[in-house]
Amino acid sequence: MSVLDHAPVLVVVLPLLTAPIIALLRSARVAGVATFVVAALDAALAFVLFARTLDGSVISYAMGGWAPPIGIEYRIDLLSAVMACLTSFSAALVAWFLPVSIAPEVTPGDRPRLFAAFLLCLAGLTGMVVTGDLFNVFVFLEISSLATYVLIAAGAGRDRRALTAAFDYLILGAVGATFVVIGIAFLYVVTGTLNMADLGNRLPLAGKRAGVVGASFLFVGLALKTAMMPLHRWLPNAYTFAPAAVTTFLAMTATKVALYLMIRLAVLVFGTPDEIGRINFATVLPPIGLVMLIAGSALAVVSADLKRLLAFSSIANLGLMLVALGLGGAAGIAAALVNLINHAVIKGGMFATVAGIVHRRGSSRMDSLAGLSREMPFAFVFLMIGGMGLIGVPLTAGFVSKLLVVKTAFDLGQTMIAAGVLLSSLISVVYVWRIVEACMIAKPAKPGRRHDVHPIFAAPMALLGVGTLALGIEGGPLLDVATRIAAALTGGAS
Amino acid sequence: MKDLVGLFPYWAVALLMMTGLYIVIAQGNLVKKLIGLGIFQVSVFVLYIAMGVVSGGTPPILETGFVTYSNPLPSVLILTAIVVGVATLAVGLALAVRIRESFGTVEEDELLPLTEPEAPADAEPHA
Amino acid sequence: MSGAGLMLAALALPLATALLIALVGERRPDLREAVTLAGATALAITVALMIAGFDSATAAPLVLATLVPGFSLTLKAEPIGLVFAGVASGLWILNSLYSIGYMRAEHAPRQTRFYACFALALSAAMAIALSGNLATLFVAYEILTLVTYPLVVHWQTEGAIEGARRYLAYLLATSLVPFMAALVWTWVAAGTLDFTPGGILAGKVSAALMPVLLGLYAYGVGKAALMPLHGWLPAAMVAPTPVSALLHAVAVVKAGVFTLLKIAVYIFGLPTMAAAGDWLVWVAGGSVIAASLIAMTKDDLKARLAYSTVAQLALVTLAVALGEPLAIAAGVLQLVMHAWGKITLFFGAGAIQIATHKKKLSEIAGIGAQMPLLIVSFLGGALSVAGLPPFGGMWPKYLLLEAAAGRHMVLLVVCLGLSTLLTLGYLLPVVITALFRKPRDEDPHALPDTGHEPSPLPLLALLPPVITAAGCILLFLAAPAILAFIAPAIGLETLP
Amino acid sequence: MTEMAHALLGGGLPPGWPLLLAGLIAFAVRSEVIGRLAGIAGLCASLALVPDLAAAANLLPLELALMVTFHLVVGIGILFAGQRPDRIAVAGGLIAGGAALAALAARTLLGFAIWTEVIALASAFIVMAGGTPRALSAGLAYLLLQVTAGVLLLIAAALGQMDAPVVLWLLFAAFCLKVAVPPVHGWLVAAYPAASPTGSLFLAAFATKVAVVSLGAALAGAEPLLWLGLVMAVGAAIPMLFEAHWRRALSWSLVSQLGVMVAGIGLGSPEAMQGVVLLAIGHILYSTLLFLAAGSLEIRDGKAPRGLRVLALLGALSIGLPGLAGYGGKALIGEALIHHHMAWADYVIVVVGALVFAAVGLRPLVERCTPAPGAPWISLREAAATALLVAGSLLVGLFGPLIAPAASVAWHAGPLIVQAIALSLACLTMVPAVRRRWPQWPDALDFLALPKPAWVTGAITGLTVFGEMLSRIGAVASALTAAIGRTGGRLLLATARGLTAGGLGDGVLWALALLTVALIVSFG
Repeated sequence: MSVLDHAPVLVVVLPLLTAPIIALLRSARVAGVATFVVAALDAALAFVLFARTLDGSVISYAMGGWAPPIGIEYRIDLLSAVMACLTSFSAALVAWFLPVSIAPEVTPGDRPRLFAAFLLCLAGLTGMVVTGDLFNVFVFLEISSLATYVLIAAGAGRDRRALTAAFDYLILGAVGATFVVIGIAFLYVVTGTLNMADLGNRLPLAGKRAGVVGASFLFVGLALKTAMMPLHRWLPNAYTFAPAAVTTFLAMTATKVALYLMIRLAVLVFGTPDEIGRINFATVLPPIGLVMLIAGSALAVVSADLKRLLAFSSIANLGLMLVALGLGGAAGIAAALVNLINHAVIKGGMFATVAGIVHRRGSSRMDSLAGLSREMPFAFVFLMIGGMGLIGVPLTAGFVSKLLVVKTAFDLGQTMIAAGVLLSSLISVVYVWRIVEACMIAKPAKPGRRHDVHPIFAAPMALLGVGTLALGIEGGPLLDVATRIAAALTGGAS
Repeated sequence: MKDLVGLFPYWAVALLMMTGLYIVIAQGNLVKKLIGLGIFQVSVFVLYIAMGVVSGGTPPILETGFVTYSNPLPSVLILTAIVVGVATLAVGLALAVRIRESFGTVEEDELLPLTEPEAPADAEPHA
Repeated sequence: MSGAGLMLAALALPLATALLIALVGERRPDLREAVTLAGATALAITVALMIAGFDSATAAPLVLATLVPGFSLTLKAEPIGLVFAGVASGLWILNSLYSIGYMRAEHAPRQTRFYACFALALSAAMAIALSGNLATLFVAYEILTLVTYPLVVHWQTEGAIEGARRYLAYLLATSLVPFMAALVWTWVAAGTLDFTPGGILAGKVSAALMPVLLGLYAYGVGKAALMPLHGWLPAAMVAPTPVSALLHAVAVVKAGVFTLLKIAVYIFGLPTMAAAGDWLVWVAGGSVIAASLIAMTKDDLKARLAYSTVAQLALVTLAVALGEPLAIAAGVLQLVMHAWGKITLFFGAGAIQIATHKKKLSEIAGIGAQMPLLIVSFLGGALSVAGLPPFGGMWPKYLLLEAAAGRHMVLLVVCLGLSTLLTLGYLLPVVITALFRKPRDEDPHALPDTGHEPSPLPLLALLPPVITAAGCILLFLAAPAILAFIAPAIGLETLP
Repeated sequence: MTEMAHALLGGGLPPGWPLLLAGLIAFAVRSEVIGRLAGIAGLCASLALVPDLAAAANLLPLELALMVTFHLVVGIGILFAGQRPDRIAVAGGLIAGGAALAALAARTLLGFAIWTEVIALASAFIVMAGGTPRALSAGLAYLLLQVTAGVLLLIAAALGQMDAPVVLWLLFAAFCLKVAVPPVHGWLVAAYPAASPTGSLFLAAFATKVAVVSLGAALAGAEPLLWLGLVMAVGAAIPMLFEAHWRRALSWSLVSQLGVMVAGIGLGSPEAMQGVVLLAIGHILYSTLLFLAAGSLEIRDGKAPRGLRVLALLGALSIGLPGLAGYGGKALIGEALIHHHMAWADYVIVVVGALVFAAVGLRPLVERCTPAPGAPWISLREAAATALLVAGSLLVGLFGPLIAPAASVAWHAGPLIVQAIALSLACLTMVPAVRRRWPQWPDALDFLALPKPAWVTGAITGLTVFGEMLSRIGAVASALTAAIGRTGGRLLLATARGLTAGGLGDGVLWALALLTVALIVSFG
């Protein structure tokens, strides 16, 4: 029983316990370093989990020795491990430049508490991904949401609208979470168990009506959390007014984990395409996805702030993931997962670059970007790599994800969906080229001399930028992992 | 008729849920929205507890002399849910206070013009 | 140097040149220009070695990377690709020489970015030329669009930004939607994207849907500027002349028609293409005539040349649509001849602009006396593009005539004959106005002389057009050799 | 590629390559002198090549003679150009000469088509070098018509192997254009006088002669050509009579003599064919002489130098006098006509010959060539050129049978007597009484010179109307799509904003809405 055997629970407990300790520290510098160390350790643990589940085995960890279905069981399969890696690696990357990035917004006295909130958010997200118990998912969902509200509110130092953004997100998030709880209640009433795997077996035998009501509530709750249109109104304000570092972390994880839940429950709770009655993804998701792709991109084209533009672009890309999920089957889920990881890397890279730009120039409004290509060439290059990824230019991760969705659609004969995806992805050209023209073509009021990003931002930007290109050039390995996960989910669904 | 009586708790849940949501939707004052949210969450708690009742079962606290107990699991779950509810309320109220300080109001219709998303940032110094 | 080594060098050399140019930067312009020229010559030598050492048996594919299983970046030398690579690398040297003369005469800003993007564009062109499957070609095609954007928007004036925006909108819209749709459809239908002689689509797509797939390709490859999606070519005239030369002659449109040729020969296969291509024959034929007619109305020299390119490219699309080995041979020859002919015209138009600061046909009356050699080479280019002997441009039109005659398409024969006359109709007036018309004082259109006394024509701007005009004549004699080189690849048994 | 390669190289460089090279140099170099020097060098080199060319390409003696005549004309052109600088005309002449040689030696239709195109190009630029707006439109019309003919030839070459009637029709149409057969002869009458005097020398010699000889090779014996030729001979002679401008009259006479040659080709008998080539050579010689006379008159703005009369007289005599260039060929064709029992046609030809002699030879001599007292002598250049031409004329006249075996028939009594009568009658017209009633005015019967250059260039400018229409349609279409795009974009934006705007309450309301929809769908 070496320490690593406890990895499944440690990956959650570590940030959970260190958060209060860091909150009590007086020196902001020490707290910052500690946060990064904890996040890095957490990432290492997650990687251990990933290594262990890579061969397809599933780690089952009974909390406190109580065997499932009574006790809470942490079931970690490859999907959970990959998602845990995503959340913890993102946290580590962001924690690296968090102290420097939020310096202008948060007074040194408050910073330790902010770092604590950051770790709590990490703990909540990782917990949601790792736990096998449905109610436990709700608890971690609430933990991560509450921490996120605090993190967003921290942006008030630069723009007071962060407060209202946080408040809006709180109300909507709470309503969403409560819907999830109601959903869980109905599922529990019908099946008598909260363990997801167990629930998956019992649900088909259970009574139809309650299960259906539960699934509907759960779907709406998760829809709100994944900012599915029309329930997306909290995301643009939250991403825009939160501190840039927080936005980077949210963009890489928040909606992704909610989407993970949808994928996890897609087979267990929500109906398979041929089943009427329960929420049938094949008919519901593609239309909503395409609407998100088009509307999101359209709103991105007209937004005046770069962070707001990228926020709407996230909604658009989320639409693409939902379309992939809607295509259903192993191929659909695999495409959705590849999209999820690729988008996290691309958008993470871009928001990290924006964090660097905001740290240096104080604002991320489009008209303040003039002359960026000359004054901050390093930042401009990585902004471009991200932009090309959003358009889906070959040799970037964006192309691989779009290609997979279109090929899966063609494979399943859904040529209309493929055409819809291709057409609506054209709008992304427009808003990315707005960024290019804002940085490269617009004439700055007074041509400043060359003054690039603060060195601390260099590492995460470079890592994510190179990641965007690497995932674009050698997309094979990621697709292989995703296919294995999808096969496990759909094929071996107990 | 018996069903109607037997289902009384679920009627209560539905009633509470709808009033809570109505307050959140209709009320302009942020604090009142939070109260509405609170009511909405309480309705869920009642739903869980009502689910767990076993007719003739005593509340799930170990006591000598009782044999049948109500299902303890929903009650336990709701304990956590209550904690979560309180935490959300606390954060909500804290935010309401900070909004009051920064914007000088907590009425949503007064706040909307001030928080025009596309307008450039006019951050006030720290409250 | 094995075949694979050469291919890698062909790709890496321009990249390295671009990097070096960026490093040298604005501080030492002469060194930067030297780097460009060195890179260009090295690339030309590499391609020449590849052409010389080419043997279809030993040309093995070289896999660089696999984006997704089944969608790999593979390089493979084959005759048509090498011809395109030869044209692009050969003309790059001349274009670089010309650019140095032009950009310095115009005192252009941001020249480092200009030369670096130029080198990147060539690297993308090489990747297109040496692509082993449709996936690599698509990837390189996209990169070429993006890399040429900074060149088109070079002056960054309001007009340039607007023109570049249209340029990008057309090219990205056509490649991200129809071309990608067609690519994935082929990938799903045929199971592979590799270029295999004889094509991979035979029987894989129903006869009714084949023309639709061909339509997606014909309009997906936006760079072939098939009407009505040709709008980006005139819009790109906002770019400096060396970029127009790159666009029209060296890489961009050539990549477009080259893609159509490869799709016809290696994806559809000629019999399938002949069956599916009927509608495209008429569209391309119509677009040849329409573009020539519009070209006649354009007073601005470069706009006139832009529509001329649309017409000449439609000839290659016509050749592709016919789906005969002879027509494909004509298409490949037209690719080469038009490159050399059109680049001469653009060098000429640019030189006129440097020397006399005049862009309009109505303004250049009587400048021939000042620069006879330039106007003569412009004439050579014009006659080659028109397809008159003794210039190379004649062979593609002659072979197309033979292919059309073989298919008993009388209307097409008339259309081809008419196109030669129309081309003369819009190109000769330029030469005649320059050589013979006296600058009439009371010329209503003549703009008041802008006070620039005509500055002498720098040698660097005069030499390239003369060389390329001479090249047109040499190509007239070399045409049989080129055809012999590509004949086996396109299944051309008896040489015409 | 065998056919292409063969057409291209035909065993080594094409025959006239030194002239082509010289022409290119002359064209590109700004100074006159270097151009002419290059011309002379090219000429000598090309002449040196002629002997081994004869052996290699097994040419007929007649064709060889024609090639030598071409060289002679190039030499005369360069000599005369010294009089008044005309760089483009010299360069064009050299290229046209070289290409003419190559066209004659071409074995395949494709090769011939290629080189006739080059002649057409060079000649068009000679015409345009005239410099006047008339010259420009005539030159452009000339080029467009000749290129059309070239394209028809190319199509014929491309269809070559099918030998359908289509190919014959194509060849017929192409050659009609090239040989200025009515009704498509107007371009010649418009172009040749418009060129500079030196230019006219070259134009008269190369383009049409190569076309006629090749027409002979391609369509010998075609019956319609006979009648077409006769109509052409007579038709063209009429406006010539009334034309005051000497060079324009010469152009009409050129068309008329071409008519005679076409008639000869129509006969098709070997005798007639030799007559055609002999007449071609003879015609080149005497028309060059006459164009020379007209040219020297024009460059002195009508003031005749002393000695011009001798030149004009020699030119006039060599039109029809037996023993000089013009007579041999016409007599042969006449005899061939007689053997074709069309004796009346022979008389027609003789009469036309006489009319040409009178209108283009005698009348200008009498009326315009009398020098004013104290006028300067003609330059040494002109004298040398005349001497060369007369020598050539004598050679062809006297030793005709050497190069054309059948030419001996010209010395039989019949043709001689008829020719003598015709010439003497022609001299009678010079009697002042008759001459006064013989009106002449510039641009006489111009309406006969169809198609007018303005029509041809008009056709092109007419096409620009289509071009305007098309570009307007394009503009409207792109404006329309842009408008649709904008409104679509605005609509899309409005709906997207609708989904996102509104306060907090709307968010929760949407959530409830989605819930109810989900429930309905599940239970539906």
